[in-house]
Amino acid sequence: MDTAQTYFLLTILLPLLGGMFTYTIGGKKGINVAVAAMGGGFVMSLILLLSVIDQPWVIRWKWVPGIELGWNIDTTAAVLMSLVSFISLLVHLFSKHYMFGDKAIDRYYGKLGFFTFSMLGLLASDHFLLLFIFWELVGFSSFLLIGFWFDDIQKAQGARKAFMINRVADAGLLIGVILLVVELDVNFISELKEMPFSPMLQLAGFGLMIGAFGKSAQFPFFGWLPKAMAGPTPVSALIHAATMVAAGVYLLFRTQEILTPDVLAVTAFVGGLTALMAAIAALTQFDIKKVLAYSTISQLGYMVMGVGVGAYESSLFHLWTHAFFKAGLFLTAGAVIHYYHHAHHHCHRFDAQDMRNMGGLRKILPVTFIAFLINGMALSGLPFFSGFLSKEGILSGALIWAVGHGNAVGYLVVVMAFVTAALTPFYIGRQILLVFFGESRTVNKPVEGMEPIFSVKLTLLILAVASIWIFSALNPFDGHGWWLGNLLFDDHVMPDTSHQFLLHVTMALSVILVISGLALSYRKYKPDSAVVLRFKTKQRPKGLLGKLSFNAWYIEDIYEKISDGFLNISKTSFQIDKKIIDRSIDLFGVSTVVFAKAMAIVDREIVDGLVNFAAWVSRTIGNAYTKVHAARVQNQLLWLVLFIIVIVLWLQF
Amino acid sequence: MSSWLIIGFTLVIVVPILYMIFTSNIIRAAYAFTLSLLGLAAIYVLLKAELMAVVQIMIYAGGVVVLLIFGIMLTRRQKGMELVTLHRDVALGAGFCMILYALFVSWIGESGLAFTEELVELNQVKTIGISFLTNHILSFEIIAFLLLVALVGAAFLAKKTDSI
Amino acid sequence: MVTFLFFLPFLLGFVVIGVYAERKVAGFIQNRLGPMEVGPVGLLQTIADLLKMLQKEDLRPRAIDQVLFLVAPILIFGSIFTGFAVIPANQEFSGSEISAGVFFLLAIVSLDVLGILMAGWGSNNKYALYGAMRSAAQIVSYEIPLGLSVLAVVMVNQSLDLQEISFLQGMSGKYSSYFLGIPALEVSELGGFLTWNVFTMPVLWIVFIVYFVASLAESNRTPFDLPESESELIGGYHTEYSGFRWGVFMLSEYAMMLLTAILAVILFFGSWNTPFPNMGGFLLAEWTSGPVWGVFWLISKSIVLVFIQMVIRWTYPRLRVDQLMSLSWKYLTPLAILMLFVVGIWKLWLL
Amino acid sequence: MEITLTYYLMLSAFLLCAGLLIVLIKKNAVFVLLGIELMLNAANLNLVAFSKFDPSLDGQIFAIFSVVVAAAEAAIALAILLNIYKTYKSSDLDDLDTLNY
Repeated sequence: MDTAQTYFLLTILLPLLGGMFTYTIGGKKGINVAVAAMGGGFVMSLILLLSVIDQPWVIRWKWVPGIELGWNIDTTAAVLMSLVSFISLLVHLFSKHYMFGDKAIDRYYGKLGFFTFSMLGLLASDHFLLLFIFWELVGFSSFLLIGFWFDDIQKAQGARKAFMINRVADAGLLIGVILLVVELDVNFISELKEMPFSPMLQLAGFGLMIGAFGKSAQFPFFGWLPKAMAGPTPVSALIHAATMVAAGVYLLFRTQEILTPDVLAVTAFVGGLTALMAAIAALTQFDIKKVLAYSTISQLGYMVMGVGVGAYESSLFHLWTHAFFKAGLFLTAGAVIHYYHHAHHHCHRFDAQDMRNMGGLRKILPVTFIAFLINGMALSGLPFFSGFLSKEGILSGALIWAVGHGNAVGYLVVVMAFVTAALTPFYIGRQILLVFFGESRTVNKPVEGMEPIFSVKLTLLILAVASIWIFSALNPFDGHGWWLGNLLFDDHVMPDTSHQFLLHVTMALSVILVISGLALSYRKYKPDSAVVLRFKTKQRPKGLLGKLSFNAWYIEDIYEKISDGFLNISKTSFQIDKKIIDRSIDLFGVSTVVFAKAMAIVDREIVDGLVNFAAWVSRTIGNAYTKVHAARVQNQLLWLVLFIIVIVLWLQF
Repeated sequence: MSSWLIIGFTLVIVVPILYMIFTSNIIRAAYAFTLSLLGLAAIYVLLKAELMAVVQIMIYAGGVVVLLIFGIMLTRRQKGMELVTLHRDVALGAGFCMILYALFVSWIGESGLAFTEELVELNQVKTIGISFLTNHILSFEIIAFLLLVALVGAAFLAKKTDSI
Repeated sequence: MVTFLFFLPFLLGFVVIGVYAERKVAGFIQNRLGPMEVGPVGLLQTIADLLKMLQKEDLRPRAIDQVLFLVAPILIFGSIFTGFAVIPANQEFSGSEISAGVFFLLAIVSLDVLGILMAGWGSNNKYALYGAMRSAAQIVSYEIPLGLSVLAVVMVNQSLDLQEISFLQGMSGKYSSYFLGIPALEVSELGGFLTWNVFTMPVLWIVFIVYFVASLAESNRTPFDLPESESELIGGYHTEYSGFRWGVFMLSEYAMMLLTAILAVILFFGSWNTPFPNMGGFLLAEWTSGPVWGVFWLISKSIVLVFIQMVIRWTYPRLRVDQLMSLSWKYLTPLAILMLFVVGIWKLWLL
Repeated sequence: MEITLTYYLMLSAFLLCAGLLIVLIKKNAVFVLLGIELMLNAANLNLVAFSKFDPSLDGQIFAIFSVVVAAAEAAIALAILLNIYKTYKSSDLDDLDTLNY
């Protein structure tokens, strides 16, 4: 085993082993083991990153005769692996506080380790089959995590739904993988190259796209992500921020060389559409985590769109920045929820995630507030924050793409992207205002000293600081200035200078949109405004658009209808089967039996009769003959003696 | 003296056999058979075949007849019914056997096998024992094996289960 | 004829004394006195019982098979008594001179099975038949270890003639005898107990135990008396007999005891030879040998064995039928075969 | 009266014929077995009688063998008989006619 394999195995196995150890041993010490192992895994991933900068590592091994599987760790994979390890480490740390006192905390850490292992394996796998295996492992371990509180039946059902929707999309991935491996003989991701167009390739591309959509919660499949909020909040941070949902984007990014233009176009369009729809849905949510969930979907839409329009390096950049600020947002939301849980621990029916109950947390949780604010600004795309940089790249890429193609769909995508860019600051501003400003709408006497302990604060602050522009690029206005970009994408990062004008237009437009969005949200949701006051009565949004947004375009109801439809179809076909097909078969059977009865009579009376007659004849003859040589031993002996005498006499005389 | 003894023991043989032929009581027939066997043993003694006589008593009278009586008792023990057997084809059988006996007698008369000289005394047990283990060792072993196989087979056949 | 004249009266006397002795032994073992009323210390008790028995009515149930019923006791006693014909009483008188003597004895004694079956069948009584069947099965089974153990002795002495076996255990044998089978310890001149079979061939002690157990079973004594177990079969094959005929059965039982004891003495304990060896100037062996001494030694040694039989009868409980059969077939027979083998090897290689 | 070999041969022939007669005319299987034993004894008598005039005593040896075989035969025959009795509830040879039909 050479160094590469050792580093790699340590990186992916340490989290798993730590988690398993915790699960086996249990107790507080075990948790420390899991966290320590995760830390070790993170360090190992950094070492791995440093060692693959010059030369990617490709590890192949024979699986069954004729099939080779393999790992491929290039800089992209290594960067993302260290990102995942980092976020996971932070989540481990945060959970120590957040999950404190849960009776199944050892199981929680076991699942966390398992999930981290699956995700790292997914990032590192080179062969499509291996990728699929880890893809499924990720889905399964996320199911375990989401359904962590499985004794609450609602949460268990949420986990099941999330898992099932994933499975539906995974069918697309499976089709794509099988087509690639079997029909096109494309086995290894690291060996992908441009291929001539063929219908099979197109089909495979669509398959991969559907799989990616499922994992990244794109348009038809995005219903599962809000459902996944049933899990513990740190899990939401882990799943939504950096890891599982990024898998789809990562897949598209990796396979974009073989994706056909049609697939890319559909990808771009669906990405834009998802971004817009999810942003609209996020506008009216009251659940603090649901807002973030829809925002995640919206941001993922951006990334998918970025891949679709060819700005994949910006997509990856956005994936990177989004990982930090979204994880930060979720963890701060977790801190808020934690606070409300403890403030209202005497009241069981209280919904600790409902923003209508919140307000005024700015003074009670100052650190949390600052972290949330910075991360929120990054999300909304304000300059000097990381989000601005990466989103800038995607928007400009979309504009360049639309201009380059010049068709209506392209411009539609651009419009959707920009509208989303305006909606994002609106809903995040609304959230900040509702949660942190004004006065508390339920708790009259603020509970002091609820600021989280140091390790949690550290976690939040690390994530917040990482969202400042300086940690992503030196120039706060250069969307392509990611200092990891040169490392990852060689030199073709800079777009053509001919599009310099478009870049400036994009930048100006987005800054205007962001600021106006923020202003609008302040105007509408500023403390003591009419809308905010109405929340005390817990109203729901009215009007068509409001309902559409609050129910997330009724996408889940559509799922329900579809499944009901399938049920009805199957019931109907069951009835048809039973009433018509079975009847006719029964009829055929009965007629056969009747015919057979008739034949039996013929057989018995005529055919058997002949045989019986023959038997009777021979028996009669036999009976007659039996009298002669009766079957009695002594009679036969008598005959024997007689013949002995006769023979003796004959010899004698 | 010796001749009269022989004739006396001949009667001990013949009379029970005649009784066996005419009786229908199996148990009594078996005991009559035993008596004739003892008579035969006596004849053997008079023929200077002491070992043969003892073997006759030991195996026939002590073994085979006990087995036969056991067989009779086992087959008829349930009911208190009379232990009788019927005769069949008496005339035919008797006729044939008489003819056969007549033929035998006529042959024996014709054959002239009438040795009278007698051998010197010798230790019969020793002679026979040495013969068993020298000239007739193969037959001896085979007969021993046959006996073993027959007894095992008989035990297997007669055991209670019906799985034959 | 001499057998008839000597053993028949002796046997009758022995039975009278034996029954009395048995009662006294039972009393001794059960810590009581036994018969005390008739005569001094109850010496005449058996005589009185005998007189009573002889006066009894000769009962014959109607449903019996007359011939078999009447012949059975005679056959039993006859066969056992015939066994005495080959017993040598002393140096002078060697019984019937049959070269296959011990073999003949075993053969003729095995005929009493027929008598027992006859009695059981002839009585036409369920219990009698069960007793007879059990007894026959038992006797036939135990004949095998008995015969094998006798065969071991026959191998040691290389003769079937009881008189020759007797001579070989004294000072006047054909061959030299060695104490414990070791050639260095020649004791042919010393005589006495040193030349007995059990001492010249110590393995025969085990053979003797096999023989003794089998002989107990042969004579239907406790602990092998289940053919006539009173509590289960109300007397077994002699249920229907009474009076003198019953007395004959009793006589046969005691005769069988005595016969097996005498045979044991002849085969293992030096027959009519004296137990005292010549010791230097004290020629004890020669002083205590002679025709009269021979009869005395034979009878006295036999009576010691009979006494042991009685003690065993009053000490051990009765065996079950399956235990009885498994004792014979699973333990005694294999042990006897093994001993036969050991004795053969000893005889071939050591002597 | 001189007893010669002829006498024994006649006796033996009688035994044989008597055994044959019993085999032929008795219905009970045990009886038939008795008859067979009788016939075997006839043969033994012949052998022993002849061996009286033979120093090697082979006749006696053969007779002993035949006695042993007779014992084995009786054991087997009785076992078969018991089985037949168990199956047919009869030891009458004429009842054993299953193969007749």
